[in-house]
Amino acid sequence: MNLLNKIVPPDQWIVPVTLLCGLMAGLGFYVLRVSNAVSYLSDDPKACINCHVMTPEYITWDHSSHQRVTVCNDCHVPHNNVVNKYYFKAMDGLYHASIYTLRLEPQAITMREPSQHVVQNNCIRCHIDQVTDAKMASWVDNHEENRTSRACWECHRETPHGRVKSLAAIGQFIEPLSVRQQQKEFVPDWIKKQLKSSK
Amino acid sequence: NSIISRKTESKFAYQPMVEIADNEPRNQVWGENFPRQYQSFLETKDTTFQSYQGGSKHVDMLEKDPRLVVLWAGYGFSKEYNAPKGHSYAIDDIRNILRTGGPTGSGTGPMPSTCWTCKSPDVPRLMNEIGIDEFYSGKWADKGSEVVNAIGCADCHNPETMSLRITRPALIEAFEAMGKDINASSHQEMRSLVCAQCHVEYYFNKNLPGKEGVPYLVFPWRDGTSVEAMEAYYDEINFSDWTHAVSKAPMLKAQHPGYEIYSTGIHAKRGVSCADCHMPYTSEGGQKYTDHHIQSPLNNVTNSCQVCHRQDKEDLVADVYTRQKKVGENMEKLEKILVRLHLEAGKAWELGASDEDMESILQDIRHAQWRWDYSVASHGASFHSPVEVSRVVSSAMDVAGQGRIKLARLLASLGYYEELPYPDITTKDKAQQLMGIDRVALEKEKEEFKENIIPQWLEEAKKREEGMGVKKAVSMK
Amino acid sequence: NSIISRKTESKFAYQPMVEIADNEPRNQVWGENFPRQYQSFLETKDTTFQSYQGGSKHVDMLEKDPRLVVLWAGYGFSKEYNAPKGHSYAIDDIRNILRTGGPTGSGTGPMPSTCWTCKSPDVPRLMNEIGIDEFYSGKWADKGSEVVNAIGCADCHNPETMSLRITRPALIEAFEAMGKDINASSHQEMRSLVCAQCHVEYYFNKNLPGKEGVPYLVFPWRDGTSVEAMEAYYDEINFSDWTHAVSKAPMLKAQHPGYEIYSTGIHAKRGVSCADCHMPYTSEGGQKYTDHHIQSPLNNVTNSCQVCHRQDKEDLVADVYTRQKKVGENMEKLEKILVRLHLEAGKAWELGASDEDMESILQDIRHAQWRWDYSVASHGASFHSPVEVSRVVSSAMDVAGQGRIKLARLLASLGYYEELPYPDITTKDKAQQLMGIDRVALEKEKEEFKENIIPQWLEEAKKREEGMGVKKAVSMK
Ligand code: HEC
Ligand code: HEC
Ligand code: HEC
Ligand code: HEC
Ligand code: HEC
Ligand code: HEC
Ligand code: HEC
Ligand code: HEC
Ligand code: HEC
Ligand code: HEC
Ligand code: HEC
Ligand code: HEC
Ligand code: HEC
Ligand code: HEC
Ligand SMILES: [Ca+2]
Ligand SMILES: [Ca+2]
Repeated sequence: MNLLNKIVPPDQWIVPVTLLCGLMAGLGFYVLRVSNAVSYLSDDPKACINCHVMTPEYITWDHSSHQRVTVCNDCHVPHNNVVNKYYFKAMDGLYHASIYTLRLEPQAITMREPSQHVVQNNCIRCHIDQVTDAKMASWVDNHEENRTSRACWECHRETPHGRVKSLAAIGQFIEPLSVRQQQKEFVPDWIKKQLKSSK
Repeated sequence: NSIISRKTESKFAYQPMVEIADNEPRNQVWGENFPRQYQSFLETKDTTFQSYQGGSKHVDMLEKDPRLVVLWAGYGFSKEYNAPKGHSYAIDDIRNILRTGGPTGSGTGPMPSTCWTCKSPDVPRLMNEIGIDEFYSGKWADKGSEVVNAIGCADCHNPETMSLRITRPALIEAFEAMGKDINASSHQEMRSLVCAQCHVEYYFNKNLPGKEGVPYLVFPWRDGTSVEAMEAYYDEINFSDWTHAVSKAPMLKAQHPGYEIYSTGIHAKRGVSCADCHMPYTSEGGQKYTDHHIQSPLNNVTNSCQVCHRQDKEDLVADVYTRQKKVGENMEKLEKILVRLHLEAGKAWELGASDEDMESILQDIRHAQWRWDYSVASHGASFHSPVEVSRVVSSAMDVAGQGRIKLARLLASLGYYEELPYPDITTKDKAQQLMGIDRVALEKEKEEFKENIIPQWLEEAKKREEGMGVKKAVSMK
Repeated sequence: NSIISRKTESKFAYQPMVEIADNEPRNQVWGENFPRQYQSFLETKDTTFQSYQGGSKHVDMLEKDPRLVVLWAGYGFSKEYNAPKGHSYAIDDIRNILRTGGPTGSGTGPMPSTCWTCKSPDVPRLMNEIGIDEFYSGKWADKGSEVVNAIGCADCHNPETMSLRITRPALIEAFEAMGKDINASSHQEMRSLVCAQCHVEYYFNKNLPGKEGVPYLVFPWRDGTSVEAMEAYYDEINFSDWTHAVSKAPMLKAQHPGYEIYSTGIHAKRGVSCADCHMPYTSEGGQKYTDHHIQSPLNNVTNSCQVCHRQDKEDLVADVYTRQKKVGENMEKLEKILVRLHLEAGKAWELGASDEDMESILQDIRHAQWRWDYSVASHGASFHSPVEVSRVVSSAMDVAGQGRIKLARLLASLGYYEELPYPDITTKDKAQQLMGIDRVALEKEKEEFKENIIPQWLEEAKKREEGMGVKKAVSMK
């Protein structure tokens, strides 16, 4: 009882504390809302393009044959068990968010090694029957290892993101100049006139 | 919250500060509207980066490779020749180089006005004002006060729309000569063609019908841009840049056929443009923009190569160096053969060879050295298209070899059976002395020019530009 | 038996049809267990595909390029040399080629037993049975009844585990000589190393300590696999394959340094293996297996190139052809120079040149031709590593040029000032006549051999193989 009394705040705190909590919760929700943080927990690929730096990957995936059958998370988070999935997502999300806010993202983003393992395992998860032959596995030493230890995208270089993967790969987010449109004519009139007249 | 601010940044709208006139030569005026591009453009002043074969440092090529002095004996390049630096240096460098001599006023000096063509956005301005033919006429010194801004925005951009454009008539004419229309180019092609205004082989044609005597700038592409096509073109019109001081061969100088060689490489074939590697996109504050710090991509592997290649930076740099070394190794051998060719030809003249004896030998020298020069002059070639460059180097070796055998026979028939000793040209000084180049005199002349003429030019230019003013843009809000 | 025990571990109770013994040479026996791989392996019998420079058709190289007859004068290759066909032809071709002559029984014929080494899975079997030194000893004809199965499964696979393995001592010894352990290779490297058992430069060393007189198969890689490293190695041990019939130069023959040159190319550097292009995965019934129809990838661009490159088939084929043409162009020039070199050296001997006069010239001929041969002999090189091959060709031109100039001076000093006329070698017949090769006699000899000896070999082999039997796998049900 004594202990409990000590923890329960004095009555006069009730109003300010409630207000403060409300404020904090509100602020929290606001931050979650503008950053669409809740969506990170979902599997919706749109969640990833909350950060425009993910757009090239989104667009390339969207145009790939995998678009019909996968979302980002099918490849980019572990699917061996649920705990692992959310743990990896959280770590990854935290990492990406901090890099993004600190503006440390490189022009050409590449997967880190842990991500590579995750993706490789996911390719294998879906395609194991196509890349390995169960019959071979029984006779050929290391058949499974031989068939699955090399990064799939060493050969399938375009799957699913294509090869040119940078912020520059797509025509978005270049400085939004109102004047920025490529013309059909590349030769200024004054040159055209002069060249014509000198002929 | 910076996630919020980064989102709003992305939505930022363009607000012009000033109105940019057509052919505005002053880069800082454009910079008012496009600060990011301008800031990165200013970085071309940086001369710290150096790679195995390239970079922005000042490198005295004649010192690095004194054989060049012999190969170019009798021609301006044997006086001074340096590795290219950033675009910001275009004006300083053409003023300082011994090749342009020490003009003492209008109408003096060794070089024609045409030399300015690829150095400044004042060029389209002037061509527009005085006419193209008039621009190409007269001496280099005549336009010293008119051409003062280093290569910049107006060379590549239409100020109204900022789209890329071609401001040099020579490129437009070269396309016409090939039966092509440059206006039919795609946007991606334009990302290389703006460079092809300058990074190309050229010559001065003084015999154009109706323009006789004007050293008109022409790209010799009529029959194609391969080394053989251009060689045949020059042979057909009987053109030579100079007569070699020792061998008396009618020589051709290949100047930086960067675009021509790049076009034969795998990157060009896969649609990769000059700008993809030399002006990669970069981002700042959530804005993506084109990096106008044009330089060796090896100083920026992350943004240039790694966009397409997943290898480590070290691996990619090693790939470039490997190609440069493999090609360079034979380039060096070829240069030694060319040095010998000139000296052996000189010896043959000395021993009384006739013009008839020498004719086909001099053609071999001309062709072999042209092919060598075509392969090296653009600096980036051994990476841009290593297989083509190797092909050209081998073909040059073949021609050079034929010349040397003819010479060996001729010399023997003139009573000379030994091998002519290879000269001591271990330094630029030794080589220049051997070729009779009085650098002290050239340097003195240049100093006087810098002291007396350049300040005049600068003052006149300052007055002229002050008269041009800057017009604030009308607010659109 | 471990196949059976592994089978029980497996989830699926698959039944192997037969038990495959270690070093089982009969491909059809392996085929019982691995029908897909065997069926595709059988397709190497197909000789219909032909590309610009490769393919599986029978191509008489001496007819296609009669210069080769002069370059190899005095050596077996000037009798007959063909483009490679599929692995199925390895045995037929070595029997039919004029180079192996017309043995009339054991101990006869021009070639040593070592020639069999890269032709058959009977080789590891025999080496195991009689010992490696013994295998290499004696004449080629001695083992005609033992070596009868064309290149196949046992050359590359361990029958128990089906994993890749190295069955040729020469490769293991070459790794040792370089201070490397081949067992430390990765699986991915093995996908090229199985090919490196045969597609490599080799020579027969008759002076190995303790094995004097045995033409022991050695890969000259001790000091490296570059053209220069191997050249220096041969010079150091004073080795030559033959003395040239005309020039008397101590020649080297480069045989198919496919692996060596591939290793210098960009594909190798990026981890692409021989099998990736020549044995791409293919699928049947939704399952991938390795295509054992080893051939030109240009006959299967979809599975080989296009998995990695998204360009059209036509574009990719054009890329290959472009490289082959660019390199080939100078190869042809180089061959002409080499032809001249041999003939000019012959002329110098004729005019009374001394050994001393000729010494350094003969070295130049040796080195120049070695470098040329290194560049062409592996057939795929100008695509596998175009920049390296170009480098080697240029360097060969340089050396050849030096030799020719020395010869021009020497000939002049012997009173001969003109250019020796280029011979009429427009056809193989003309070239062989010029080099004194009596093909009619060679063909007659060969016919008799085919009529009398081969049937004996086949019969003996048949009996022997019948004795080997096939063991049905024990059923586990
Ligand atoms: C079918 C599997 C798959 C799907 C679905 C997928 N990815 Fe990827 N992702 C990959 C592979 C494989 C790579 C490595 C590519 C490489 O290195 O060449 C990769 C790489 C990346 C990278 C690193 C940058 C790069 O290009 O190497 C990012 C960022 C990325 N993916 C984001 C996404 C996003 C966002 C989505 C959903 C819109 C997505 N991915 C969907 C397989 C997938
Ligand atoms: C908060 C912004 C943001 C969001 C949302 C985001 N990313 Fe990223 N992501 C980044 C940044 C920034 C990087 C670059 C990190 C680096 O390379 O240093 C990155 C890198 C990556 C990489 C390559 C680096 C690695 O971890 O291997 C992958 C893969 C990736 N993101 C996938 C995804 C997927 C899948 C989603 C959606 C579930 C997603 N990202 C959502 C900002 C974000
Ligand atoms: C969630 C399951 C899933 C994952 C994860 C996955 N795939 Fe697939 N993949 C499929 C399905 C389903 C198809 C068939 C799609 C179709 O036919 O359009 C397919 C098709 C393919 C194809 C043939 C069509 C094409 O686009 O070339 C390749 C190759 C392929 N996948 C490779 C990969 C690789 C490599 C990875 C990992 C980077 C991967 N897949 C990850 C389900 C998956
Ligand atoms: C068609 C365009 C063009 C013309 C005309 C031209 N240049 Fe250049 N110049 C270039 C380019 C491109 C470079 C940098 C390329 C390089 O050297 O790699 C360059 C570099 C230079 C440099 C610096 C490097 C060096 O060579 O030392 C000098 C100085 C120079 N030019 C002087 C001249 C002179 C003098 C003339 C007239 C004879 C001239 N230029 C005509 C395009 C041109
Ligand atoms: C108006 C003529 C002109 C145009 C247009 C031009 N260049 Fe240049 N470029 C030059 C000259 C002149 C130099 C040498 C400057 C010096 O050394 O003084 C040069 C130098 C360079 C260098 C060497 C820089 C260094 O740091 O060493 C590179 C790289 C280069 N240019 C690339 C390009 C590319 C890519 C384009 C097109 C996007 C381009 N240039 C367009 C004339 C031009
Ligand atoms: C040697 C040629 C060259 C010069 C000089 C040059 N630019 Fe550019 N500029 C380019 C190219 C190439 C692009 C890319 C165009 C594209 O792909 O749409 C570009 C793009 C731009 C853009 C469009 C936005 C972006 O970043 O992609 C702006 C704005 C711009 N340049 C401003 C300038 C200014 C300001 C200067 C002078 C300080 C300048 N440029 C000098 C070649 C040049
Ligand atoms: C816009 C894309 C792009 C950029 C940027 C790019 N490359 Fe490439 N690169 C390619 C393509 C496409 C190929 C052709 C082979 C293929 O299809 O993969 C290639 C081929 C190569 C090759 C093999 C060709 C050869 O000569 O052996 C090398 C090496 C190479 N690139 C290095 C580089 C380096 C170094 C850079 C940066 C300076 C770079 N690349 C920039 C797309 C690019
Ligand atoms: C695939 C990438 C790529 C493309 C496309 C490309 N370059 Fe380069 N360029 C390079 C590399 C890498 C070098 C070597 C730089 C070094 O040695 O430091 C180079 C060197 C140069 C140099 C010499 C620079 C120096 O520092 O000496 C010039 C000038 C140049 N390039 C101009 C061009 C022009 C003009 C084009 C188009 C016609 C072009 N490049 C296309 C990658 C590229
Ligand atoms: C180290 C392995 C090796 C040895 C030893 C070897 N070969 Fe070959 N042989 C090959 C390879 C690999 C090819 C196919 C390569 C090619 O010609 O492109 C080949 C091709 C052939 C061919 C068909 C093409 C042609 O050359 O006409 C014949 C016949 C032949 N070899 C005969 C012989 C003879 C005779 C000997 C002994 C002097 C011999 N081989 C020794 C590996 C070897
Ligand atoms: C010249 C070398 C060579 C020869 C001969 C050869 N193989 Fe292979 N084999 C390979 C290579 C390389 C692989 C791919 C191994 C890997 O990556 O795991 C392979 C793979 C296999 C596999 C594994 C399953 C698969 O398809 O990937 C089987 C089974 C096989 N071979 C059977 C045979 C049979 C049966 C023969 C004779 C008819 C044979 N091989 C002849 C080189 C060879
Ligand atoms: C045991 C020796 C040996 C091994 C191992 C070997 N080869 Fe061969 N290869 C030969 C010989 C011999 C020939 C020529 C056969 C003939 O023409 O009679 C040949 C021919 C070829 C050809 C020409 C086929 C055609 O249709 O023109 C190719 C391609 C080839 N090999 C590739 C490979 C590759 C790839 C590997 C490894 C996966 C390999 N070889 C392993 C000896 C070998
Ligand atoms: C050495 C190159 C290579 C590697 C590594 C590789 N693949 Fe493939 N893959 C191929 C080729 C070649 C095909 C085309 C087979 C065909 O179309 O017949 C293919 C086909 C496929 C297909 C389509 C099969 C079908 O039935 O159409 C899938 C799915 C696939 N691969 C997935 C993968 C996965 C997952 C990995 C990694 C575990 C992988 N691949 C690694 C070369 C490779
Ligand atoms: C397993 C993947 C793979 C296969 C299979 C493959 N390539 Fe490549 N290729 C590459 C890589 C990686 C490069 C290096 C450039 C890069 O990084 O993109 C390259 C480079 C090239 C280049 C540029 C190098 C040069 O010499 O200029 C050409 C051309 C090319 N490949 C053609 C082909 C052709 C034709 C085939 C089929 C016979 C083929 N490739 C098979 C992966 C592959
Ligand atoms: C990137 C793909 C690639 C790789 C890796 C590769 N090759 Fe090739 N190879 C080719 C191509 C393409 C040709 C040219 C075929 C033609 O001309 O028809 C060729 C030609 C050949 C030929 C001549 C075939 C003929 O028809 O004349 C042989 C033999 C050969 N390769 C063996 C090898 C060996 C052995 C290796 C590994 C050491 C190897 N190749 C690695 C693509 C490749
Ligand atoms: Ca020129
Ligand atoms: Ca040999």
